Amino acid sequence: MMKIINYLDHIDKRWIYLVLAIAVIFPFLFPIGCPMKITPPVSNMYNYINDSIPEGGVMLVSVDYDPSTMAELHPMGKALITHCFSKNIRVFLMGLYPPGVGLAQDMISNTLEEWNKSNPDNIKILGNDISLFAFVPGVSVVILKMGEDIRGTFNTDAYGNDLDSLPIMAGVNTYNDIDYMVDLAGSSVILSWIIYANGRYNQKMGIGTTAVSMAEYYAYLNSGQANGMLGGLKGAAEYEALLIKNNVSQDRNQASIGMDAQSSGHLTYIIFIIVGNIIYFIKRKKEK
Amino acid sequence: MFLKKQLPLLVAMFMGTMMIIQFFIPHPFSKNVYSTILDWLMIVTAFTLLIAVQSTVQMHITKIRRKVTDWQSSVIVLTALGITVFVGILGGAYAPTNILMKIFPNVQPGSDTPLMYLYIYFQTPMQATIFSLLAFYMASAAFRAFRARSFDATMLLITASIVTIGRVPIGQFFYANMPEVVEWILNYPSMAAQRGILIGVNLGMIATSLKIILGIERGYLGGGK
Amino acid sequence: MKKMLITLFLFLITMSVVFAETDNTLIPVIADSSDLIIDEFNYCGIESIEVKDAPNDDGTALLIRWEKIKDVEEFDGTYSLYRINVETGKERRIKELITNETEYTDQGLYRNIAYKYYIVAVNNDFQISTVRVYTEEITTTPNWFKKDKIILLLMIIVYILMIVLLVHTVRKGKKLFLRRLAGIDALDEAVGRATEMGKPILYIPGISTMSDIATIASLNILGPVAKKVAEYESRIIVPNRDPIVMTVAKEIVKEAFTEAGKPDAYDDNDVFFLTDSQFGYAAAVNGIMVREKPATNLLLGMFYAESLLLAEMGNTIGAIQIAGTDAVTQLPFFITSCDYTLIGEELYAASAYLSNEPVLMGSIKAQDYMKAIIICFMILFLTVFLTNGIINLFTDADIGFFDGIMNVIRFVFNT
Amino acid sequence: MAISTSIWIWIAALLTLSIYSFLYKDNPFYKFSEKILVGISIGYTVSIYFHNTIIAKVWNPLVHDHNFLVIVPLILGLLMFSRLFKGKAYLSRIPIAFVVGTGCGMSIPSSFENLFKQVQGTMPQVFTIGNIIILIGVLSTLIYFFFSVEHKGIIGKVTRVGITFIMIGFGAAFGATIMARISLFIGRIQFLLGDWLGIIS
Repeated sequence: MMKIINYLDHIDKRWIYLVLAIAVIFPFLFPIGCPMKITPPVSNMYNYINDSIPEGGVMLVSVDYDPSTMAELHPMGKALITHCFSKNIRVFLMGLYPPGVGLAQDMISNTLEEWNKSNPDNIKILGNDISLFAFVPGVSVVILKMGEDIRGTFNTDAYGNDLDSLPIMAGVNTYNDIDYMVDLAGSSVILSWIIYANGRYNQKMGIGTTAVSMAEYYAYLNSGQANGMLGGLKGAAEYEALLIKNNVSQDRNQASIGMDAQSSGHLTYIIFIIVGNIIYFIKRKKEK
Repeated sequence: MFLKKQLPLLVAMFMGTMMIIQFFIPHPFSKNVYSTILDWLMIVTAFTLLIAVQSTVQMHITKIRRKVTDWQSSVIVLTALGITVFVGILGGAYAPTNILMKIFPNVQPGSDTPLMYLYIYFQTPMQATIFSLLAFYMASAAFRAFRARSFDATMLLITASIVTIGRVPIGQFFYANMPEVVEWILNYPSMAAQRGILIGVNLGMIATSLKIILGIERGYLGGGK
Repeated sequence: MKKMLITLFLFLITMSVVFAETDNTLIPVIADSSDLIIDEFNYCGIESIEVKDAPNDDGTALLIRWEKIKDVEEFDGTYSLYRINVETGKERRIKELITNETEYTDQGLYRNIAYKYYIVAVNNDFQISTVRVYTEEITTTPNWFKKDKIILLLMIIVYILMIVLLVHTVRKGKKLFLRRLAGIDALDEAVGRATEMGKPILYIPGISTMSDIATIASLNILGPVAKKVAEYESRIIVPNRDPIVMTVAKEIVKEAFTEAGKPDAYDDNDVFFLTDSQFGYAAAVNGIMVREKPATNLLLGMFYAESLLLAEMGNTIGAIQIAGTDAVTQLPFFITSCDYTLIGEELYAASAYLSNEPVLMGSIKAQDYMKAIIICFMILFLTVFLTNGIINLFTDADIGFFDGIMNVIRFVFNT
Repeated sequence: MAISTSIWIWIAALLTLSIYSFLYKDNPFYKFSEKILVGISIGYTVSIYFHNTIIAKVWNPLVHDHNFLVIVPLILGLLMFSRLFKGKAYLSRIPIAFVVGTGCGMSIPSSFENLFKQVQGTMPQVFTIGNIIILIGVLSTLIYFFFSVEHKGIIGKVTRVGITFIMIGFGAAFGATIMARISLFIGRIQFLLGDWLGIIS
């Protein structure tokens, strides 16, 4: 008995790595398809976009993450855009940091291609239904400036076209003309959006964040400064599930597919913690 | 001496006070001032960021010059940097530049720039992978370091286990209402603690900002005290 | 000092109560009563409509209010609100499907242009009544002060005064009370144990730069720790990720050894620069831990994702670990893998306690007083809330007095 | 789906694998890719700033629109480069003071507003168990971080409650972090098995 415990206590890290890798890869090859409950922060955001933004309304998505957290946040952006396309809501994307703008561009080309392939009767065009603002440095300064004058902040879209020449810009000048905004980020930049866009300009907003920061932002949901939140890959998966349930998209998407692997990964972690603690307590008892 | 010490402090004090006062004046005059300042800030910020790059480059050049251990890796950094900047400035950021379209006639105004290829196929996968290493590090820490060594740590680990299991679909196999339990924890006790911490952090942030405007806090100017 | 704060506090409450009743300078326009024809299609259920300048804005908004006639048979249609630009004569519907609302703020208007509004009934077949109820002409006025933000301004002034006064007090040499944190005792004990065992102490000042308050706080703690180490003639190892932090750390440790009267015991090679790569740094520090087998690890400062790598290795080699950071996301890892953790602001407090640095001390105390104000209001609210709630549970009595108190407290924090 | 034929996907996949090789042990492949990453990410930022700020915000307004007000921030910005000259480096403090001072001034009222909203959000309208828990939790957490009294007697008891709330809060954050880390790994697996090898769809 003590031998096993000693062995486990000094086990090479790489065996632990291997166990985790197998636990996460396995469900991809043999999917289980766990059922999923939708949590209120996600359904609140879905319902708001679904019911409270009129047709032809305007939604702003700020892509403020970099590749390191893209696994969690990219699927959210795609789900949100698909939802807006189906409701004929105009979508603006932007990024407060250079990496975000690059990822937003990737997101646009992906969603446009997918949407136009599966909905040939409702073709979406860059510049008419979706657009990406040019990158402007300044972070909170940009957020504040948009409350005064969106055209003057960006001048052009990311592709170099004058904003005034784009059909999608019709009637869009300040936050007053934007029905809803969602910030996708894994950093405290969400706070800047809440403090400046919501606080100073009363912009109605939602949060899409990594699971790490999720617990922190419940305080803002409770105080009403944001009305919905997608937390981590699970949040994205729930949003995708809502889209499928309401026939907006047909097949399971990126985030939903990952949920089985997520489940088995979590289980592995819990087992590690429990076994680790058992070893710790047995050893401590022995020492006494 | 004035240029070195007083002037920067005066600039910070003047601008800071002005922006606070501006907040309370809704008049169009104050809005115009505000708008202009925001424009200026965007430009100055860009320069401050460029200078941050300069210090990194400087560091690598020094390393190569002094031939310190591992100086070869600095050569790799600078080469990669040089190629990216060359491609980026000539080829355009998000839309291809005219020069690029002249050299390669098949590049259309809407096509992706070479910089974007570097970004999507080099930087993105590597950065994403480096951070995914954390999944492994944390697994080994879970096995070897996260211990219920005190009452506090035990509370922490129990809550963590409930949230970990309850946030994924598998939690419902253990207990059907698991997602609701997790949602309750996040909405009430956890939220309360987060808010308490947040109020403290916010007070600290405001205090720091005020100290900078008052000229008491000078660390940001560099060079320590 | 205390008196002054109390006076300020009372002033604040008085001001908030005074401003609780905002003034209403209205331009009332009551519809001509002869307009109120009520029949099937020409319905008008509006008693009066008035327009006034929206308060606290830059002069681009107007506030329109209307009142319905009471005691009139239910009208099941809706109302529409129109705006007339008096100069061009152009009309525009700005709000439709009005049922129960009684006011609307019309935003995005031009200054120096006169506007006029009317409201009209629309029945369920979308037929518009012929009876319109007009307001007078009005132009917008920009305001010079946001009256609704007065409490905010007062709070900022109070906070500024607190910081200035407290920093000044400490500078004059007065000692302010700060409770001795359990973490400081733990720190003493850990340093003592390492010397007993004759093993070195590993001090990691975080991986951030000097612009982080956590780094500065950590360096403030490094001084006293290094002094204690010098007194016991023990060894302290400080690996760095930032070259500037390293320079400062060298200075501090050297000075501490001199102060302790052991300048010769100081080894310049023990405070050094490792690498600027995040995980590279973690790997290198882990290497040091394996080689040097320190008895005590002090991880104080700003940490990111590498925190768990460091704490895990420290655990494996069986060192006593004391951590402290204000990075909320890293705190859980430290709490479960270290023997003692300074949580968030505790790090600053410990640093102020040990160094008695005026700026740090003054600001901690100012934050404490501000917190005290919030805590007082919250305790008051909680008491009233509980009393009111319990009374309501057992009786039907509706006590307006309690509601009043709660509303005043809420109003103080209104924005 | 079959194995990818795009050279770009292959590059991305090989770089991914070379970084994972670090898990086995530190090796030249990992070091090489890490350094390339540093170089490219700085280069990317520089290029974007060049096109979107220097050209779009300074060059174009000055040369095409003749907006000479831009000169003020331009001079301030150029002062940053005084750092390259040893004796004049202090000049760069002026633009820094400008940026930091203005930023602080803008953030103070807004941060206070945010603070007030959080405090007000803690003062509920409805009498429910959840709302009481929130009130007590926030209050006891705040008292825990109050340093001007000793944690003795009643205050000591309240801070015990406070630290328990804090531990629950951290526990939740801890659980959420586990979730995030796994998600990042899943993202890479989806890329390797899906986009590259084509084993999963």
